[in-house]
Amino acid sequence: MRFTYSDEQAMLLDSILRFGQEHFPPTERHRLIRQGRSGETDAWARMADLGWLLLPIAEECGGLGGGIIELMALGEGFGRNLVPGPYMASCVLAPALLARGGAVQDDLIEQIGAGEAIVAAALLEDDGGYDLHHVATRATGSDEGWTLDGAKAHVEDGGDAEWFIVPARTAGGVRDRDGLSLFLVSASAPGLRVERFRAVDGHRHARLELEGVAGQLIGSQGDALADIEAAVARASCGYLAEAVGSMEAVSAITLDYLRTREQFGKPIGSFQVLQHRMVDMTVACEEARAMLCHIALSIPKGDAAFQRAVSAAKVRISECGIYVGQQAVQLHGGVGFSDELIVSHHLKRQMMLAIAHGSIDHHRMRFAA
Amino acid sequence: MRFTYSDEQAMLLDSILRFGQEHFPPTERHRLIRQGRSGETDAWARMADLGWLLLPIAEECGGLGGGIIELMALGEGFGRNLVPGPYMASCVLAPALLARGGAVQDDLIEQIGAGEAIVAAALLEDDGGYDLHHVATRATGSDEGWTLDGAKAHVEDGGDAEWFIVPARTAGGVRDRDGLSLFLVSASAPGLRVERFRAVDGHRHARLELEGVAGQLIGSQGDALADIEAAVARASCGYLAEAVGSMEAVSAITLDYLRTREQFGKPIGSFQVLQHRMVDMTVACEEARAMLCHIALSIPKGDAAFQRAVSAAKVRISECGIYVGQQAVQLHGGVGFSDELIVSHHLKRQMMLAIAHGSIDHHRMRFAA
Amino acid sequence: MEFELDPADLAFREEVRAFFATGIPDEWRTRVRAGLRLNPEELVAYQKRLAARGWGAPTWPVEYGGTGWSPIRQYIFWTEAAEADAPAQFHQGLELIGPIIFTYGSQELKDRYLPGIVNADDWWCQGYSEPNAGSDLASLRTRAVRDGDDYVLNGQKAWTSYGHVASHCFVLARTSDEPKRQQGISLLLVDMKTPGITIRPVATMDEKHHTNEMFLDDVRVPAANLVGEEGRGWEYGKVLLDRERMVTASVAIFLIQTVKAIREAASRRTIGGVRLIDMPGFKAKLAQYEIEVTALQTMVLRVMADAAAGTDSGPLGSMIKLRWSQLSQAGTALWVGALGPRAAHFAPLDNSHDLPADMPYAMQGALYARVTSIYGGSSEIQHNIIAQRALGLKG
Amino acid sequence: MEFELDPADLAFREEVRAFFATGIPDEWRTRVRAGLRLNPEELVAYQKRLAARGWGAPTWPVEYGGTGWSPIRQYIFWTEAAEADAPAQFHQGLELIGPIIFTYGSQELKDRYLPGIVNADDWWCQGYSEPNAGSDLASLRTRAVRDGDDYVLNGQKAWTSYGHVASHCFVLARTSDEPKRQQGISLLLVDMKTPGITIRPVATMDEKHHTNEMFLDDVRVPAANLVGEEGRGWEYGKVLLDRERMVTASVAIFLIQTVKAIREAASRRTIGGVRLIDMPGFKAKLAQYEIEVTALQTMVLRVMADAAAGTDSGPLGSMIKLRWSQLSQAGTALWVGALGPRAAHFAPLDNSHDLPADMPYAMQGALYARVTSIYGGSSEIQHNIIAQRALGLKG
Repeated sequence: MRFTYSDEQAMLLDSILRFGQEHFPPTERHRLIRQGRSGETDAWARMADLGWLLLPIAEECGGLGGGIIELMALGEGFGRNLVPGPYMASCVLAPALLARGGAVQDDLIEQIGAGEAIVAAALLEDDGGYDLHHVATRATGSDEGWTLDGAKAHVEDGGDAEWFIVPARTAGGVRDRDGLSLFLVSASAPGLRVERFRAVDGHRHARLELEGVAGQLIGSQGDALADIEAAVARASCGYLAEAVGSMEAVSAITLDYLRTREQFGKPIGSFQVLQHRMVDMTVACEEARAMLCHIALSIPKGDAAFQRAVSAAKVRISECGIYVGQQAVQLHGGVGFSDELIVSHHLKRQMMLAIAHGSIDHHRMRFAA
Repeated sequence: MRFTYSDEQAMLLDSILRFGQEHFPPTERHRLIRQGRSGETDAWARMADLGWLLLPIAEECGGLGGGIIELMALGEGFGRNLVPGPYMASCVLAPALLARGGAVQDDLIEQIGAGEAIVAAALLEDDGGYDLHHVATRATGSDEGWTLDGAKAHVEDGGDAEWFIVPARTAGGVRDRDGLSLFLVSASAPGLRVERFRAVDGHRHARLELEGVAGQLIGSQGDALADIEAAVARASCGYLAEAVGSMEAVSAITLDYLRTREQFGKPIGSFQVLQHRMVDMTVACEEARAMLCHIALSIPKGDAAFQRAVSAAKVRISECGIYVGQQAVQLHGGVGFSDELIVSHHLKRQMMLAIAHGSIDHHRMRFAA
Repeated sequence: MEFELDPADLAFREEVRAFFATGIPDEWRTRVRAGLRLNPEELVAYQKRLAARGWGAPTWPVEYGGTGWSPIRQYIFWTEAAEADAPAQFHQGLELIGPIIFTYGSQELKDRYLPGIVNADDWWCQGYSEPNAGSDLASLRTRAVRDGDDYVLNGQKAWTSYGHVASHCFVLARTSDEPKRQQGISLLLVDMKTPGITIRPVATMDEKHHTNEMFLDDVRVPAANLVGEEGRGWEYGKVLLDRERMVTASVAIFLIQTVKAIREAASRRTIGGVRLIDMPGFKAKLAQYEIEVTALQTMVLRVMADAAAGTDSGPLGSMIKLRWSQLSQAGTALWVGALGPRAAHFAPLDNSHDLPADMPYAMQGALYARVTSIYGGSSEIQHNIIAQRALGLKG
Repeated sequence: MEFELDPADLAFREEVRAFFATGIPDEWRTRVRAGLRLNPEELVAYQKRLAARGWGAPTWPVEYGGTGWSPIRQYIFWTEAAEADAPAQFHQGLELIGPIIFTYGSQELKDRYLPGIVNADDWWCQGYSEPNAGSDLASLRTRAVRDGDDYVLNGQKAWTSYGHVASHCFVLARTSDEPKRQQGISLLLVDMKTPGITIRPVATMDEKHHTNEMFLDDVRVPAANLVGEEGRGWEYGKVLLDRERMVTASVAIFLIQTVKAIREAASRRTIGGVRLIDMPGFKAKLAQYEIEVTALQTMVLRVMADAAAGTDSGPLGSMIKLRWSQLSQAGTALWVGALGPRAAHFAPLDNSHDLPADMPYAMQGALYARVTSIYGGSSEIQHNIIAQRALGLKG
C-alpha cells in the first residue's frame, strides 16, 4: 500500500505543472480566458502533441488507457494552475461513452485524442436535478434513422463542442432507469438549438433544444444508464483531483501571504486567529486529499463501491474546496477580492467544480441511498 | 417600543436572582439536586409564599395573570442560577390546560398555586416524535366515566407529579388534529404504571403506561389540540428565557475566567483565538436574546404568528445555548469538564432544554410548514 | 418590555407603505435582492424621488434637510423599503461625509454641500484606504501640503468605490508627521474634476465595476475645503463609528429581500415534479436562514430602540456587521444553490440566449458577498473590536 | 499509488477477523460504541485474551513482548477490532509508559515492568498534570528530593485517570530548578501502594468515575525507579509525541462504531410509522457524518502507510486528534438526537424501569466526548502546534 504517486505518475504531474506555468501563468491566463476557445487552442494543441488527450482513453479505443490515478495526477496538475479547457468533458467523459461502440465513434475518439474534435455529453434536463436517469428527451426510430426531441438544461463544457452525446429515451418513463440510449448529434444538426454560456470560472457550457434532430445510436439500445453513471463517476475523479490541486495551491499562496504581508507592524501570520484559520484550511486540504485516496481504495471493491466513494468524495472535497477558497479570499482581504490575483479565481473554480456532475446535496443523498 | 423590562418586571427578575443565589448557590445546588424532590421542597415552599407559583396562572383561574414577559423574567432568573424544579410544567403548562374548565380543576389550580400539588402534562408518545397531535392513547366513555388505554413516552417534569394531564383520543385516527380530549389522572390511579427517570440536568421525568385508567375529562370533548399547542408554546417561552439566562450566566463566568486564569505566564484571555471565541459566544447570547424579543413582538400578531415565533426562537436559542455551553466547557479546560464548577451544568441544562417540547429539527420544520 | 407601535407610528407605516406601493421598477428587483447596487442613474432617480417627498435623508436632522425621524421610524421606513424591493440608498454622501460636514464643517461647507447630497446632485466617494494599509488605516501616506490658499495633495488611494462616477471625494491625508500615527491627518473635500486626479478601475471577482484606484498628483484643493481643523481628521472619522452602526443596521434589514429571492428561486425549480421549496432538505435550510435573518432583524430593532431611548448599544453594531456579512454570504449561496446546474450559466456567449430568471445577479451577488466580510472593518477586526472594547480582553 | 493489500496482509486480516468473531460480549457493545471505557475488569479480561494470543502489544517490537506488526497490520488489526465492537486497549501502560521504559529504561526496569503491561497484571496511570498547569505542562511543581537510595515525592497531581484502579503510576517531578522550565524534570515509576499517596475522585460531567486528584506526601520511591537520567524526564516525554500520533490514529478508527450506533438508533425509532433513518433530514446528517469519518479513517491509513514507508507524516497526527475529537462530539450528539424525547431518561429513579436500549451510554458518551477536545493537548493547542511546527507561523 502506497499513498504517493509512482515515479511515472509523479513525472506526469510534474509535466502538467510545468505546462500550466508556461501556458497559463496567472496574468496571461486571465487574458487568454477572455478570448474564449481561441485563447486555449495553442495549449490544447500542445496537450495533443504530448499525448495527454489520449491518456484517459481506453486502449481498445486507441487511447493510452490511463487509469483513475493517472486521471487524478492530470486533474491535480490542472487544478494547481487553473488550466482551462474542456478536458474532462471531451477526453474523459465523451470517450468513455463513445466506447459503447460503432465505427463512427472510433473515428471520433481518434479526433478527440488528436485534438481535432471537442465532444460533450448533454446529461442534465430541467426538472431532473442532477439525476442522470431523469431523461424526458425521446428518440424516435424510423428507416432513415433516429430523431431526437427534447431539451438539455446543461451540457458541461459544451460551449465549444462540435458533437454532443445525447441520452434519450427509446423506452420507459421519464425517471425510469431502463430505456436509455445514447446518440451522437452534430452541433450543426438541423433542428438543434444550442445556447452557449460562460461560467464564472471561464468554462463554457451549453443548453440544448432538440426538435427532430438526427442522431446516431451509440452502442446498444435501452441500457445506457450504467455506462453513463460509470463514465460520469470517472470524469468526476478528474474534477475532484482538480479541486484538490486548486485548494492546495491557493492554500500555499495564502500561507505565503500570511508570512510576508505586514499589518500593524508585523506579519499578519503572527496573529493567532489567522494562524488557526490557516490550520483549518490545511486540515481541509488533507481531508480532501484523503477522499481522493478513499476513491482509489474503493476501486478494487467494484463499481458500486467506487461510485459511492466518488459521491462521498464529491461531498467532502467540495465542502473543503469552497471553505479553503473562501478563506483564501478572506485572508487576502481586498486584494483577495480583486480579479488581479489568482486567489479569487480558485474560489470561483471551486464553486463551479462543486456543482459539476452533481451538487453536494445531490451526492450526499446518493451516498445515503 | 422598549426592549428592557419594566420596573416591576426588573424587580421580579431581581428577586428571582436573589432567590437563586440564596437557595441554590453552586455548591449547595449540587447537594440538593442529588436529594431529588426533597432537596427542592424548601425552595418550592418559599416560591409559593412569594406568590410566584400563582404568577403565570390566569386571573380567571385565581392566579396573578402574569403574561409572557413576566414568564420570561422568571425563566431568565431561573436560568441564571440553574434553579431546579418543575416550575414550567406545573405552574405554566398544567394550569393553562386545566383552564379548559371544571370545578375539580379549579381546586387543583389552587393547590398548584399554593405549592401543594405538582401536575404534569403527558404529551408525547412513542412513534410520535414531538408532534402534539400524534395521540394513539384512547379514552372510552361509559356511565361510570372515562377510562384510558395507551402509553406516554415522556412526561416533562413528570417525575414528582401527583397528577397527570393526559391527552387521549375520543375520536379520529392517531395523527388527526381533531378528536383529542384532555383527562386528569391521579398518579396513584389503578392501572397506571409510572416509570420515573432522572435527566442529566437533575430534572425528573416520567413515562406512563395506562391500562383502563380512570380519568376526568377536562373541558370540552374532541377539541383540545389548539389549547395544548398554545399552552406548550407558552411554557416554551419560559424555557427559552431560562436558556438565555443560563447562557448569559455561563458566558459571564467564562469571560471572568479568561480574564483571571493564567497560562504560559499571561491571562488566557490575552490569546486572540480565545478572545474571538468569547466574542462568538457573546454574539450567540445576543442572538438568543433577540429571539426572545422576536417572540414578544409576535404576540400582537395573533396565535399563529406567536407559535411560529416560538418555533423560530426554539431553533436559534437552542443552537446558541448549546454552542455557548460547549465553548464555556472548552475554554475552562479540564475544570470545565468537572462536575464541581457550575459550568458543565449549564451545558447539560442547555442540552435538555433544547429537546424539551420539541427538538431543533422538529421546530425548524414546524417553522417551515 | 413594550413591543407595540404607537398609533402615530402605525399611521406613518401606512404612509410609507403607500409611497413604496408604486415607483419601484420590476427590473430593479433581482439586483436589489442580490445585495447588488443599482446603476448610478437608477440610484440617483430613486434618491431624487425620496428627496422630492422630503425623505431624502432619513437619518439627518431637519435643519440640514433631513427627516428628523426617530430611530423607530427609520426602522419602519427601511423595513417598508425592503419589503417593497426598494434599494438601500447610496450611503457614501448620506451617511459617511454628510454627517461629518454638518457636525464639524463650516457654515459655508454645509450650505455648499449638504443639499447636493440630499438631492443627489452630487455623488460622493471616499478616499480613505491606501494600497498597503488594509485593516491598518492609520498607516496612510497620502500627503496634503499647504501652499497659499490651497492644499496640494499627492498620493494614492485604493478601493475608491464609485470613484468613476463620483463628482466629489472626501480624502484623508497627512498634513504633518506626529509621533502618534493617528495624529496629523486632515479631512479634505475634493472636486473630482480637479486636475491631477486619475481614476483606474479595479477589476473584482464579481465582474462588476464598482471600485477603483485613485492617483492624486499635485491636486490643488482650496483650504476652505478643509473640514474642521487641520490634523484632526482621524477624530472626525470617529463620528462615523456611531453612524456606521446605523448604516449596517439599515442594510441588514434588507436581508429579508434575499429570503424572498431564495423562496422564489426554489419555488420555480422542480426535481421530478416536486418543487425544491417543498423538499425537506431545502426547506430546512431556508427555514434556518430565515430564522437567523429574523434574529438579526431583531438585533437591528434593538439598536434602534436603544438609540431612541438614548441607551448605548455597546458592541451590537459590530455584531450586526459580523452577522450581516455572514448572512449575506449564506443567503446568496443558498440562492445560487437553488439554481441547480444552471448556476454555471453566468453570461450568454451569443445573443438572445435566455439566462435563468435571476441570473446573472444571483451569482454576482454571491461573489460580491465575499467582500462584505472584508470591507468596513473585516470580520476579524470586528471580533477584535468587540473583544477589546466590549469584553475588555486585551492583547 | 497502490491501494491493494498484499496476499500476506489479506491472510492476516482473515486471521484477525476470525479472532474477533467470538469473545466480544454483547453487553460491551453500547459502551464501546459510545467511546466509553469498559470497566477495568472487562478491559483486563480483554487484554489478557489478546496477550494469550500473542497480540497484547500490537505496536511494540517483538523483543519486548510486542507483535512487531507493520503499521498496515496494526491498521488492519484495529479496523477489525472496531468492526467487531471490541474496545480500544487501555493505553496508559501500553502506549504511554511502556515505550518510554523500553526506550530509556534500565534492563532491570524493562524486565520488571514490561511483561506486567502486556499481560495486564499491572495497571498504569499517568502523573503528569497538576492543578493550575492546564495546557502549560512545564509549569509543574511536584518535587522529588533525593534522600539516600530513594527519591521523596511531594506535590499534587490532577486528572490522574484511573488512579483509583492503578497499581503503578509514572510521575513527572522536579528534581532541580533550572532557568529553562522544561529542564530539571525527572520521570519516576511509583508503586501505588507506597505510603503517602492519596487518591481523591474527581466528579466529572459524564457521571462516570474515571479521573482523580492524587496527593503525594513524602512518598518514597527507590532511586532505581528513575527512568533514564535525572533531569531529562521532559525529553523522554517527547518520544510520546510520535507514539501518541499512533494512539490517536488507532482510536480514530473506532469511530466506525459510532456510525453503527447512530444507524441502529435511527433504525429503531419511528415517527408516524417512518423510521428516522429513512427521513431525508436525518439521512443527510448521518451521511455527512459517515463521510467525514471516512475522510478521517483515510487520513489514519495514510499515517500508517507513511510510517510503513518511513516517511514523516508531518502534522497529520495533530490533525487526526483535532478531527477525531470533533467527530466524537458530533457523532455522539447525533446519536443522542436519534433518541428523541427519551434522551432525557438518563437514569431510572425506581427499580425495574426500562431505559431506551442504548441509554445511558449514548448520553454518557456525548458528555464524555466534550473532554476529548481538552485532554491530550486541547484543540487550541493542536492548532498552535500545527501552525508553528508545520506551517512555520510564529507568534
